[in-house]
Parts: sequence; structure tokens; C-alpha cells
Amino acid sequence: MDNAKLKELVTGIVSEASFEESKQFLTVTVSPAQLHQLLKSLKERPDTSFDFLFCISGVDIQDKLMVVYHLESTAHGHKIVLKTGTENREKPEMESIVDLYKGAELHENEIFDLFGIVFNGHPNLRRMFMPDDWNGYPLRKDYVDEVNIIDLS
Amino acid sequence: MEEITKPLTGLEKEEEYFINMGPQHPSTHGVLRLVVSLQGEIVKHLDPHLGYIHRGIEKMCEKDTYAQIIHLTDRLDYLSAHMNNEAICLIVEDVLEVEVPERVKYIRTIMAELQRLNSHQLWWACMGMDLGALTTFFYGLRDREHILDIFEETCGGRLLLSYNTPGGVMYDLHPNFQQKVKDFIKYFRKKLPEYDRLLTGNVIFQNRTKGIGILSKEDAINYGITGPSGRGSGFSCDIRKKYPYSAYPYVKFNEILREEGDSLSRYKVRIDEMWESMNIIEQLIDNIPEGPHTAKMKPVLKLPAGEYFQRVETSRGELGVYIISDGAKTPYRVKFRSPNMCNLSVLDHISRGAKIADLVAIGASFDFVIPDIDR
Amino acid sequence: MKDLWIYDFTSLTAAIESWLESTFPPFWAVTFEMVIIGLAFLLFYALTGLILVYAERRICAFMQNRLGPNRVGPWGVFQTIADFIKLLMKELVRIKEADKFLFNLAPFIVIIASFMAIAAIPFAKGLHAIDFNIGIFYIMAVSAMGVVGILLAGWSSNNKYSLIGAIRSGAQIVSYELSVGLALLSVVIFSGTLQLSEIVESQADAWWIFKGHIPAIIAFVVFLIAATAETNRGPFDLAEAESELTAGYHTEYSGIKFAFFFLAEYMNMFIVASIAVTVFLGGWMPLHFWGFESFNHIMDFIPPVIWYLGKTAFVIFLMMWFKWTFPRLRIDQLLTLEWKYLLPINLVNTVIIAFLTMMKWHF
Amino acid sequence: MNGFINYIKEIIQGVTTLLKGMSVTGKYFVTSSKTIVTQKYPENRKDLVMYDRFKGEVIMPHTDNNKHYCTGCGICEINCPNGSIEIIARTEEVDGKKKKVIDKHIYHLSMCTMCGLCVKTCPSDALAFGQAFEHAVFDRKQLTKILNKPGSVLTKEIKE
Repeated sequence: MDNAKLKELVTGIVSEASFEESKQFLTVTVSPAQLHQLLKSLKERPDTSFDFLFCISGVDIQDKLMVVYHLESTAHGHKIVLKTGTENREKPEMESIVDLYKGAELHENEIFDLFGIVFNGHPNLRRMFMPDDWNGYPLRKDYVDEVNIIDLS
Repeated sequence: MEEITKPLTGLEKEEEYFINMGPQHPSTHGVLRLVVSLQGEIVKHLDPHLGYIHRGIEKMCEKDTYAQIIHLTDRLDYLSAHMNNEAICLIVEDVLEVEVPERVKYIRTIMAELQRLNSHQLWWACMGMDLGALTTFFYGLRDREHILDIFEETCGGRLLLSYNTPGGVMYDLHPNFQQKVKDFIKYFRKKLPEYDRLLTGNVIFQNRTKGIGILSKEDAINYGITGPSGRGSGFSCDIRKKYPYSAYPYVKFNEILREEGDSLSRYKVRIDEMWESMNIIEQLIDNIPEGPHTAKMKPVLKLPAGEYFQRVETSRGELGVYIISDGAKTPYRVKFRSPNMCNLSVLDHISRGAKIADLVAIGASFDFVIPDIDR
Repeated sequence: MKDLWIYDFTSLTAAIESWLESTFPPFWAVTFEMVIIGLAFLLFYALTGLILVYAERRICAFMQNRLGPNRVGPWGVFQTIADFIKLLMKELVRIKEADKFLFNLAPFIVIIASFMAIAAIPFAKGLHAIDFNIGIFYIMAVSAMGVVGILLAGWSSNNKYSLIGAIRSGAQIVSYELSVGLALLSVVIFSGTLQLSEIVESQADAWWIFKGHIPAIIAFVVFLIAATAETNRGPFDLAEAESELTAGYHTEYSGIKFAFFFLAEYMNMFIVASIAVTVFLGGWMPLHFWGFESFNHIMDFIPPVIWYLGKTAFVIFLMMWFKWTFPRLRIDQLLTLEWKYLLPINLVNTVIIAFLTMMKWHF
Repeated sequence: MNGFINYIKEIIQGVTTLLKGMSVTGKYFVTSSKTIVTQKYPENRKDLVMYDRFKGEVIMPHTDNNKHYCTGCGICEINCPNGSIEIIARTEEVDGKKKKVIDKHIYHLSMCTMCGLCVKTCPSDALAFGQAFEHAVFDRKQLTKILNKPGSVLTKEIKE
């Protein structure tokens, strides 16, 4: 399925989605509330069947935190990138997609650990890399740690 | 008799026998800690606890220029250092539209395949050792030494090569390189059947791995298991075939797929991949075109603002590098989709109901490299 | 020539005994005799342990394309002595919440069990500490006692790995004792005696492994497998299983207590190898072939002790060869191997041997 | 009956594979004198030659008359990802022109990851990799090295 058709399809599922097309992927930005629903239908529809989630990344974009999902269909070979931003930085929340993609469990854990995004519905959300009593989320841009991070510049 | 008045707490109700496998355990190959809940010898549940070697490479990358990131990627999956380097270089070259000399493509592919051979040799060595056949460890390392020598002569490093730079490679090939690689292939073609005689055919080994840790194709895709582990379950996920890069379009090779999905099939995929790697190297080694070993690059590399993704096939699976650039000389965000992290996520699922000894065999068949998980 | 003492120790030991009895009162004579034998065995025990550890390390190194120990002394022969000194000087780690008494007792049980077993082994004609008329039975009983020590070690260490190792070892030895017993029974049936010296004497014309047709060879192979399992050596080293249980039952032991376990493992290997040699390979009897009189005559000149040690070394080498080639079995496979393969084969084999003996078909 | 035959077959096949494995280790045991690959390291130190490109440490090659090629431009310092290079330079007046001259080229071996960027980017090829690899010291401070030799000056010759 080519990007134009995918666009059409995504607009059919969720009303407010913005699109961006790069050399590599079609990028869809949706709100966090709609993400789970969109992913579910994208995964389950036989003509899309995005079954392979090959990357989940957390990104700190100053005013909010963003999660990027890279999806691929092993049957059709098409790819799509879903982006969604949390509402705020203070209490970022998202819906977990572990029920759709089990491989997301550790990745969501990692994003929670390093960005502080809470994934609702995650079976075992915990700090994975940092100690349990660690303050702050290291991969955020405003994270300061004068002891452990040596600034060379 | 005293009556028990205190209500039962959760702990008393179901007494689980927990074992901490790791962080210092002989079969976790690094500082992986698996909290295993046991019933007798049978694994009920396991929980990976990570972070013992977390260095914050993704954070460090945000401070480094693109040329400097490369030496950090060495330290992700140190057994696929070259492929990790290549991922960054490919992004930079692709985005800046640099015409990479053909020679560089050949060199990179040969090096990557040597690295894969090297990694699989070490894996074979450790797999045997985990199953109790210590001798395999020494045979594997003995043969690996030849590749390390080849690396050392050309790249200057044995494990952490840092051989790729954006636009090319650090140095040109050493004059002895071609001959040495050819000698090695000749040597290793004789040694690889020995591996089979010593371990693969062995009835004990077969019983220890056949039907153990079965991973279905659907689960492999759902969990994102890539590389030899995914291909052992029939998941066609070879990036070299799907999205060829460097000199892979020029060579003929087979993607090794097996359907069984157990530890033995993952084992056999890796053994067969060693043969394929040797085939690839043999196709390329005599045809390395002459030319410069690096393209002309600007001294300061700046990627235009945007998002870039590059997938390469490392020895353990698909490495994805996701770079967000804001136009500065350092990236805004770098995310490594490390193959081992995804492979680890399935360990709990497939080792439930297996025995401790099976858990070791399953772990060995997945070939974890812990720094790649922790990053 | 044949009367020389190195060929027949009976006169030598008898001479020492009569001298002791004539010089000292009976009580002291027995005491001195015991002390001398005890010291001799202690010396032998330590020496064999050292040699075996060195041999194992060298042999496995050669199989693995390595040099092995080569620093301490010429060809590294003093390496084990250096290691032993190191182990002696190491701190004995006190384990919190361990059962102290049992924890300390366990290594001694293990080592005493192996020590007691040596007593009945005939090294050469007339060279054994005690010649029981139930020699085989005694050795089996005593050597199986070592598992008690292993179980205690695992239980008392207060370590989960140790406990799993100990339980594995218990299950292993309980099942493999059967195969060892049945395999030895085959030769007992052939020779009609439990006394080790008589079993050796019964092989003066040829060894049981040759005399007893194929059933004897099967019994020998079964014994070799079961005995390897009984000594907790690879591929049956599940009780230790360093890649699964770190070090199994002796995880928490250090220093000399660990050395005891270590030494006992090698001595057990020596003991089972000697039993195999005594029972199947003719003990100290030289190799004879029918119809090669001159060859047999030359073989006779080699002293029995050499024959005995040489054969034992061969069996030990075989066991080392197993260990450094095969992967480890899983616990259920270990039990399957015993109950589904070795035991039925052994039972059928014993019946066949009984039949052969009844019909006097063996040589 | 079929089961029994399979049972026997299984045993024979199993034993064959075991013997196959033993033949491999046995072969190496017998031919061990030829196949051993171990190097006796401290003894062979004299004839142990590392490859030319081996990255042991960063050095600054000097000519015979104690001259080096470093102009003190600081590109290596900028390119070093770990801050293992520090350059202390001063300006000197030579023939009426102001010129930057290095005072100390400090190299922290303890922080170096041997990425090779300094050597690669050096415009005057003043840096190189040394083949020394026995870097163990008792004091971490000894790993901080000054690369330019005392009294050395910049050479005007162009490195060929």
C-alpha cells in the first residue's frame, strides 16, 4: 500500500492526524488518546497489517515529550511512523501498547526510565536502567547532574 | 497449640523460590541480572533487571559530532562494532548525498562479514561452554584470533575498530589484507565442519537444544526478534536482503531461514550464516575496485534538520539508528534500536516451563551482548 | 626373577608384619601397622591427587590447543603444589546463617568416604590394606557415602544454588548406584566371588573384558558411564554445573575446605578407575594373548604395580576425554539415560551373563 | 518390535555422534605439539611485534634533532570526544611575526578510547599511534603524558 492510500486510511480511522512525508517514511502525528486505537486497527486490518514494531523512541521536544513508533508490515513491506506527544512535561501519560506488541514492554520501560513518560496499562512499569530511587529522567534535555555528567565543552 | 491470628501476607501464601542469575553469573555473559522464579528446577517466570552497564550512550551522542559518535557505537554491541559504525556513516552519507567510492563499499562489506564471522565464532564458543562443553570455547577463540589479527593489521583495533568514518574508512586496506583473508577463509572452511562434528551432531547437544525454547514466527514478529534468532523462527528479517546497503546488492547470498524456532534452529542458522559470510567475502575479496578509501568530506558535518532512520544487519539482528537533527553539528536526539534489547524481551515468554539448564541453553542461543541492551 | 619383591608383595608385607609382631607387644604391633599403612595411604592420596590435577589440566589443555600449566617448575609440574599452598593460605569464608557444624563437617565426609574406599583396592599381588571377602560390596557402600557430604554441603551453605546442586547430586547418585552395582555384578557372576584379590586372580589367563564376550564389554561401558556419573564429573557434573549453578554444592566453600572437595573428586575418579581396572581389566595382571608365548613372557616382566597404574591411568584418561568433549546433560536427561537406557541394558546383560556362566560358555 | 529396533538404533546413533566428537578432541590431543596456539607472553616480549597500525597510545613523533610537527592549532583537542587532549600553547615572536607555539601537549591516556580522530584530523601529521601496549601503572597520574619532549621545537620541514 503506498503512502497516499495509507494517508487516506489513517484519516478514516482518526480524524485529527497530520502527515509528513520524508524520503524514507510517511509520518503521522496523532494525539495520545487516539494512538492505541489507530495502532490496533493498523495492526489488525489485513490490508495494512503493521505487525512489526521495529523501534520505539522517546524524544524530548522542549514543550512536551514525544514518542515515536516505527512500524513495518512483514506481509506487505510498507512502513509508517506514528508520532504522538504527551500533553505536558510535568505529568506525561500515554497508553501502553504492550497488549498489541509484546516486544514494546522493555522499550516502554526504558522510555519511562529515561524520559518519565508513564504508560498506562503497562504490566510492569519500573525503572529499568537507573536505580529505583533515582531523581530525574536523564534523557530529558533539562536534566542536570553535576556529579555524574562531565561537561567537556 | 497457638492459633495463627495474623493474616497471611502475600509472601507466605505463595512461597516462590527466587534465584538471582547474575549480575555475576557465568552464563549471562556480562552483567545481566535475571530474577528467576523457580518451582523445583522449572522456571515459572523471569524478570530481567538491567542497568549495570548503562553508560548513557544516547545522552552522550547528543553532545558529540557525527564523527565522534562513531567511537561510541563501537561500544554498543562490541561484537558488531563495524556494523554499528556503518549505520551512523550510512545516515550521514545518505543525508549529505555523498558519493561513496565503490572501494569503500566493498571494504565495509568485507569487514562487516568478517565481524559477523568473528561474532558467531565467539557465540559458538560460548554456546558450547554454557552447555558444559568447555573445549568449544577454546576452539572458537582460536579461530577468532585470525580475524582479530586481520582487523588489527588494517584497522589498528581488535575489538573496537572505529574503522568507519563518514564518507569512507579510516585507512586504506593493508597490503596483506586480501591474502590474509583468503588464507583465513581457506583455513576456516576446514575448521567449520569440525565444529559440527564436535558439537552440532553430538547427541547430548541435540537433546539439550531440540525443542527447547520454541519461538513461533508470530511471536518473533510481535516481539521484534530479528537477526539469526528471528530467522531461526522463520521470520525473514535480513536487512542485507530487504534493504541492501554498501556492497550487498552486488553479491549473491542466501538468507538462512529455518522454521522450527527452537534453540537448535537458532544455532543452525548461525552456523549456516558463517558459511554464507564466507561466501560473501569470497565473492568480494578478489574484486575490490581501486580508488580512494574515503570521499571528500567537509571538516564539520551538519545534517539538515529532520529525522533519519537507518537499519543495518548486525551479527545479532537489526540495528536501527534514529537521528533527529536540528541542523547543528551535533544531533538533537539519537536512538539506537538495539537488537539485543528486543531479543531479551522474549526470554521470559519462551523460557517459562523450561528448566534452569534450558534457560542457559536458550540464553546462549540468543547470544546476548549486555552493553547493547543497556547502552 | 619372578620371586623379586616388586612382582609379589606378599612376602614383603608378611616380613614387615612378622618383624613388628616379634619386636612389639601385639597391641603396639597392630597400632604401628595401622599408622604405617595410614601414613602410606595419606602420602599416596596426596600424591595421586596432585598428579591427577596436573594431568587433568595438561590433558585438557592439549585437547584445547593450549599449553596448560607451564610456569611453576619444569613443564609446570609444581603448579598443583603451588595451587595447594594458595588454597591452604586462603581465608575460610564464614557464611552468615549457615549451619556451621554441618557446613564444616561436609568436606570431611566427602574426603573420608573416598579415603576409606582406597583401603580395599589391590594395587599389586599382596599390596592392599585389607582384603575383604566382600571387597566390591564394601567399596560400593563406602564410595556412595560421599553423596551424604555433598547433600550436607548443599543444604548447610544457605545458598540456593548449592541446594539445587545438592538435590541434583542426590538424585543422580541414587539412580546411578544401581547401574554401577549391576555392572559390577556381571563380573561377580563370572568369577563367583566378591573378594577383589580373587577376582584379580581369576583373570590370570585373560581379563574379564576379553573372557566375557560382548556382555562383559557392555558391562564395562555401562560401568564407565555410571562411574563417571557417580563421581560427578562431566558430562554428568550437574551438581557443579558451573554455567548454571556457578559452582553447585561447593559454591560457598573456600580455602582448604574447597580443596577437600576438589581432591575428593579426583580421588573418586581414581577409585572408580581402579575398580574398573580390577574388575574388568585384570587388575595388576599383565596383558596376555593366547598363543603368543614369547609376547606373554615379555609382558610378565613388567611389574604388576606398573600394569595396575598404567591401566588406571588409561581409564582416567578416558574419563577426562569424556569430560572435555561432551556438553553437560540436563537433569531429566540424566535420569532418562539411567532408567531408560543403562538400567534395562544392564538387567538384560546380567541375565545373559548369568546364562553364559551357567552354561560355562565363558573362557 | 519396531520400537525395540528404534531403541537400539537410537543408542548406536548416539554413541556414534559421541565418538565423532571424541575423535576431534582426540586428534588435537595427539597432534598437540603442532597445533598449540598459545603465545608465551612475557617470554616472547622481545620478538613480539605489534602491527604498524596498532592503536596502543597516541604519540608525537620527533625527528632526530628533537623537533616535532605540532603547530598547536588545537584541532585534535576539538575533535577528541573525551577531552583526553589538552594543548597549552603560548605565542612567540619569531622574525617579527607572532606565532603560536605549543608549551605542552597533554594527553590523558586514561580517558582515551583510541578512536583515532586526533591522528586523522591533524593537519600537519604531528600525531601518530604508538605500538606500546603495556600501559599498566600503579598511579593513575602516570597515565597523563606530555607528548612533546622537553626542549623540542617545531620543525619547518614538511613531512613527506
